[in-house]
Amino acid sequence: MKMFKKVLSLCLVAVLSLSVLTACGNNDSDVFKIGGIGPLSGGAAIYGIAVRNGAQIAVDEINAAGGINGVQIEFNMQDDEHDAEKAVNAYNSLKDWGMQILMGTVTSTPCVAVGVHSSADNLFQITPSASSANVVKDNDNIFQICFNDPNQGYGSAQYIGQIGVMGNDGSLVTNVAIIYDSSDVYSSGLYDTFIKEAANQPFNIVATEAFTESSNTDFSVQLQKAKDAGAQLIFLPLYYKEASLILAQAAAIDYNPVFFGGDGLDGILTVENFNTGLAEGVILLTPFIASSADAKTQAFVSEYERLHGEIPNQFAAGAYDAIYVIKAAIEHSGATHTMSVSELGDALKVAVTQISINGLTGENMTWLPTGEVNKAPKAMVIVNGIYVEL
Amino acid sequence: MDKIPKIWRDNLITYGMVIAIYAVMQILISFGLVSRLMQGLLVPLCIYVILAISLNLTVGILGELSLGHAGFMCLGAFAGAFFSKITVEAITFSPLRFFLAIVIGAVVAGFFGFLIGMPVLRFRGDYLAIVTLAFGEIIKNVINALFVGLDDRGFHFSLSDRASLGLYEDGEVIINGAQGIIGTPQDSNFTVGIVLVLLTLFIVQNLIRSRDGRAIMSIRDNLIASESIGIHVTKYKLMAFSISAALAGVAGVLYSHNLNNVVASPRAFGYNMSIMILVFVVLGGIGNIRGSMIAAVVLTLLPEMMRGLDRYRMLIYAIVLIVMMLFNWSPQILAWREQHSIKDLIGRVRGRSRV
Amino acid sequence: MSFINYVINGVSLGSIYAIIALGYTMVYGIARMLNFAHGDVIMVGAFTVFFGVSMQGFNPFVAVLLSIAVCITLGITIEFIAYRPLRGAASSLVVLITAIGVSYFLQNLALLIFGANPKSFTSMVPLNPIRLAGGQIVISGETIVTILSCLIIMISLTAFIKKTKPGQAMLAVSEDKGAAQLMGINVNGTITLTFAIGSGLAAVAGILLCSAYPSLSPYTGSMPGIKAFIAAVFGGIGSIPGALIGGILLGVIEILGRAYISSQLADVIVFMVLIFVLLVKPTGILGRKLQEKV
Amino acid sequence: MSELLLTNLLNVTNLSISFGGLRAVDNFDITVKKGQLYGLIGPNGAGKTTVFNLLTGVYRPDEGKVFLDGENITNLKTMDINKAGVGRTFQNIRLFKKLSVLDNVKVGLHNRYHYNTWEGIFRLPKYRRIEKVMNEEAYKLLKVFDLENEADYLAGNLPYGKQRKLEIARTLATDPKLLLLDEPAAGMNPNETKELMETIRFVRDEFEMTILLIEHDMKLVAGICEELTVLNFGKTLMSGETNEVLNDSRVITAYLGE
Repeated sequence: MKMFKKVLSLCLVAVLSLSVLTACGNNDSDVFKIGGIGPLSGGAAIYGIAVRNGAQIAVDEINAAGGINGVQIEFNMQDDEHDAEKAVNAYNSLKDWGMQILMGTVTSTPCVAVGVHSSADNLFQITPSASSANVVKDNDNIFQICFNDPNQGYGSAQYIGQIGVMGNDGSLVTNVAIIYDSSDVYSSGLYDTFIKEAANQPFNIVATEAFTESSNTDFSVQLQKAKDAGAQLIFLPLYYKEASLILAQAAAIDYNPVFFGGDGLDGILTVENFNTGLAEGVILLTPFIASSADAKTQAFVSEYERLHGEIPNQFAAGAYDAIYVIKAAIEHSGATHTMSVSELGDALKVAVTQISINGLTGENMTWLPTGEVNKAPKAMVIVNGIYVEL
Repeated sequence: MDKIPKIWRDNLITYGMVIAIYAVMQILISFGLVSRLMQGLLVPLCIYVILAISLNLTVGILGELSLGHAGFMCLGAFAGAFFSKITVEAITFSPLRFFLAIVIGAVVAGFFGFLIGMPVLRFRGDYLAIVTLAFGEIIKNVINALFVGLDDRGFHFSLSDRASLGLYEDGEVIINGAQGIIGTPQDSNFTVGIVLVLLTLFIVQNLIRSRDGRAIMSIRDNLIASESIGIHVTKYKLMAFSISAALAGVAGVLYSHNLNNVVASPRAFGYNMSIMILVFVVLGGIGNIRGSMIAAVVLTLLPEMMRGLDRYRMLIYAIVLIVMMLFNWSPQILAWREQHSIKDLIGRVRGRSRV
Repeated sequence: MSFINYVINGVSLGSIYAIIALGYTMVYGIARMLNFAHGDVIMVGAFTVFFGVSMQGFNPFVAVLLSIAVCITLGITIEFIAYRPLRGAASSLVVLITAIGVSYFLQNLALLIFGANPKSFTSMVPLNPIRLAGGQIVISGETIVTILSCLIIMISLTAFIKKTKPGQAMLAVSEDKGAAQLMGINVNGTITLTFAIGSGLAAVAGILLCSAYPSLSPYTGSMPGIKAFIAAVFGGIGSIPGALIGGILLGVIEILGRAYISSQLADVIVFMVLIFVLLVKPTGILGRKLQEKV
Repeated sequence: MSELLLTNLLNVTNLSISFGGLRAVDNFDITVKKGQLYGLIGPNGAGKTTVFNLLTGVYRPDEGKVFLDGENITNLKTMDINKAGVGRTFQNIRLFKKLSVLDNVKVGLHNRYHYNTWEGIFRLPKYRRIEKVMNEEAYKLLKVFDLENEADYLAGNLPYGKQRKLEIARTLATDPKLLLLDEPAAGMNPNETKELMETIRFVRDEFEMTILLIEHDMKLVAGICEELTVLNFGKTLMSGETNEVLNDSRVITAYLGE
């Protein structure tokens, strides 16, 4: 035991001294250092990896075209395991690397935790997908590419109530059920505002069923209840991983309602080997259409497919846009890579509210000083395995 | 009688180690030699060290297995954060508020340790493991479904959703289910962390060397004999378990005041975290307080230091963990090591081989 | 009608837990260790079939056999490298921790090889669903196959242990390793055989799990693994019929709890019932009472 | 001495217990007088250790009463029976192996010297005072058993004979009125046994202890016990003066028929 303790102590000393030595100072290199944070391991790794891949494509394109104002970008994405504490570690590690701008974090809880530090550093931060309203609350340096959760929940209820959805029984939907992940920030965030707004809308919520992260494979009960309550539409404020299971299980009990979701549902068609027939008629409010005829989208999708062998989802597209927003903001403000983090932050957070971007996830995107994005939501319906704008 | 001071000396080495690391880090920080990552890790390190010491009290000293330690940490984190959140305007002197938060976190976690300990400590071995795991998951899941709001009429509770709180428009949701508590004051810092580590060490080490501690260890070594000489086994089991839970609660308060939001996520408070704390204890040598502290530090730093390995990081971490376990515990490897280190053959009790 | 559907779904889910729990319980009975990596062997089994059928276009039957072979090899390898050196270690906790390490290893290896994006698993069950009561009750082919395979596996395992020589050796090793050794039983060989069988079962469980719930990711096995572990304890760990009963009960309680009490707190209910059962019967439903000799 | 012998310390009547239909102890009666050295003998499996387990509350008797010094201790918990004044050792030695020899004895002193948890953790004056007294007391006991030089050894590292002695010392630390020794000479060589006999006698005299012991070694039994009870298949075969019992034909048959 003693010897082991010695070995362990040596490890400790080694690790400590290593960590002390890695301290490094200002950015004296001749690139823009953009950091990224998101889950690259653990259950949420799908989203983080998509963001890394999407951002990297943008970075490579920009660098190949000569960089930003002639300055190359260096991109470094760190793992946060979808955990607040690890995200702060990742942030600090990126700061040591010399990060000047942060693209991230991918998920909300870590983003809120990191936000305190980035705002103390006055570091410009733009997240492709952390959609909680708390992400941009109480700070002026953080901006979102995605719609925030309240907007999505509100928008969904508005859409179903005002524009109306035709049920698969041929009549206008009046009975709505909700299945949501009560242990997830995104899902419960959408759910909260959806039911709040639903009270003002001309449809009834006939069933509200939750599930949690530790029981996210079997949805037979939730579906049975929705079916028994006569729901013509099921609102799914979820990510597509669970949604793909819900679709399959609904089909197995011969239940055929309209499924309606937020941007988290985007990606469902990219699930490898997924029977896209199950997703026929699914409506989702998403900003990104992989099958769009738009040339930019086509180029992005084919490059992503070439590199990673799968169709990108909106996480990847959001990250791609985020990098281009950073580029546009730098160009607009005339900021340089030699500026300090705080100077860059000051310049970019003003610039970003003055620009308008045509990205993969929205036309004419603009930003409010609060950090929220302003873009037109798009409702898509899946027909023959592709998105069709409603 | 001459051996007693040696135990004291051994304890002093542990305290000294902690203080020395604190002093060295502070000096290095003042010269700007410490990386930002390392500075950010100082509080988490204190948290995990406290957790390792506190679980060692249950596993190493009392001799009972617990796979629900993160549940107590979770209780402490939420109790403390809840308190700070509602008093952030009433108590503006933050050290006092944080002190009270720590006390409250410890008391709440300790109280639940006591409540849960009563039925649970009747089990032994693997059954105790599964029952503590179950309680840990229950705590996490209930807090995940818990909504607490505050408006002019007072507090509102719900276990279903935010809307069912029936808050007034100006009401504030304090615990928002899966979204947890947002906006806790960031009162934790390295100095407070080190003080709490020292306090935890002080409590545990002195407890071990007291009348109650001997009773607790006698239960570990031989429950039947312990009863036969009049030891109140249930009382001492509960005492050790509750103190251990309370200390985990302290770590939880430190955790929730290090970040500005706390969420009862599986990553932070699930059974995986409980197991991680158990890994510290086992790797450091069950019952060996200093060893578990070192293991906590090494295993917390390791994945951070391996960030450069990118996507191979967690894979290599897993391999390192397995190899360390084999190296430290395999009878064959231990025998081999013994052959190469004669000193260890002496079976004399020195303070160091006892604790 | 809904109630009947719930029970059917509960039994179906429970049968999968039961098959996983059988693997847990066998390994526990013989090696006295909680093999936390068992859930991840399940994931490997499912990935092998996915790789075979969906990526390489193998015949499903061949892919299933391949998957079983892969898992058996994996189980034996894990036992040899990570667990056997720790046999006789000073604390039984040690091997538990190592099993966690193995679990992390398998998850992260799968993440590296297959990526994080979930895969949709093609069901290996060619049966069509049965519709009763005018389509109000639907029993899927997967449900039928799962329940049947669960029963077949349990019966053949029981027969194997009762009737065959290696089975008797397993029984002897589980009773008393030392005595078994003295009687000339190859203890290490028996434990290896147990791991082989347990891992083969894990492959079957993985295929059935992913056929019923067709989403596959590196973390697919971990939650069902934990649930099955609970099921094994529920039924009395070490007992083969106990694993079956525990698994099915757990599935039914989980589904009914979700349906009639709270969908947010379904797991809390499961855990509460577990604790209650253990308080009444400390070694599980079919567990044997152990008393220390004074 | 003589006045001590007049009063009964342990009074057991009609003690019985069954395990799954098997009557392990059947109508067991015994009376042990203060200061007596009493032997409980019988072939293997006769139920001797079960009697000890019944007396110390490890098992609950189906029937029967146990009185210690006039106090009914029949259904008390093990810990309370110890507090009432019954100390025991075990056939398979049960020491606190990872505690030091000294601490083993100090655990025995647990219920005799008190300070509370906080006084212990914060090392208040009372802690220092009481610990000092406990150390002195423990060393006194260790000296009796010639263990004072091993005080800082791990109990598990002691040689077998010394472990037996330590177990007795630990039990004596609880200040019992009655000491139950379960095969104290098991595994000892003749020299050690002889030494042990002297120790037991010394304990009886020095601590004015009443001792009930289970033993197989007839030399030891004959050498120190004043009275004996013979148990066979859970039933009392006979009781009486040592010489008388050992020469009884029924006892001889019981042993030879073993």
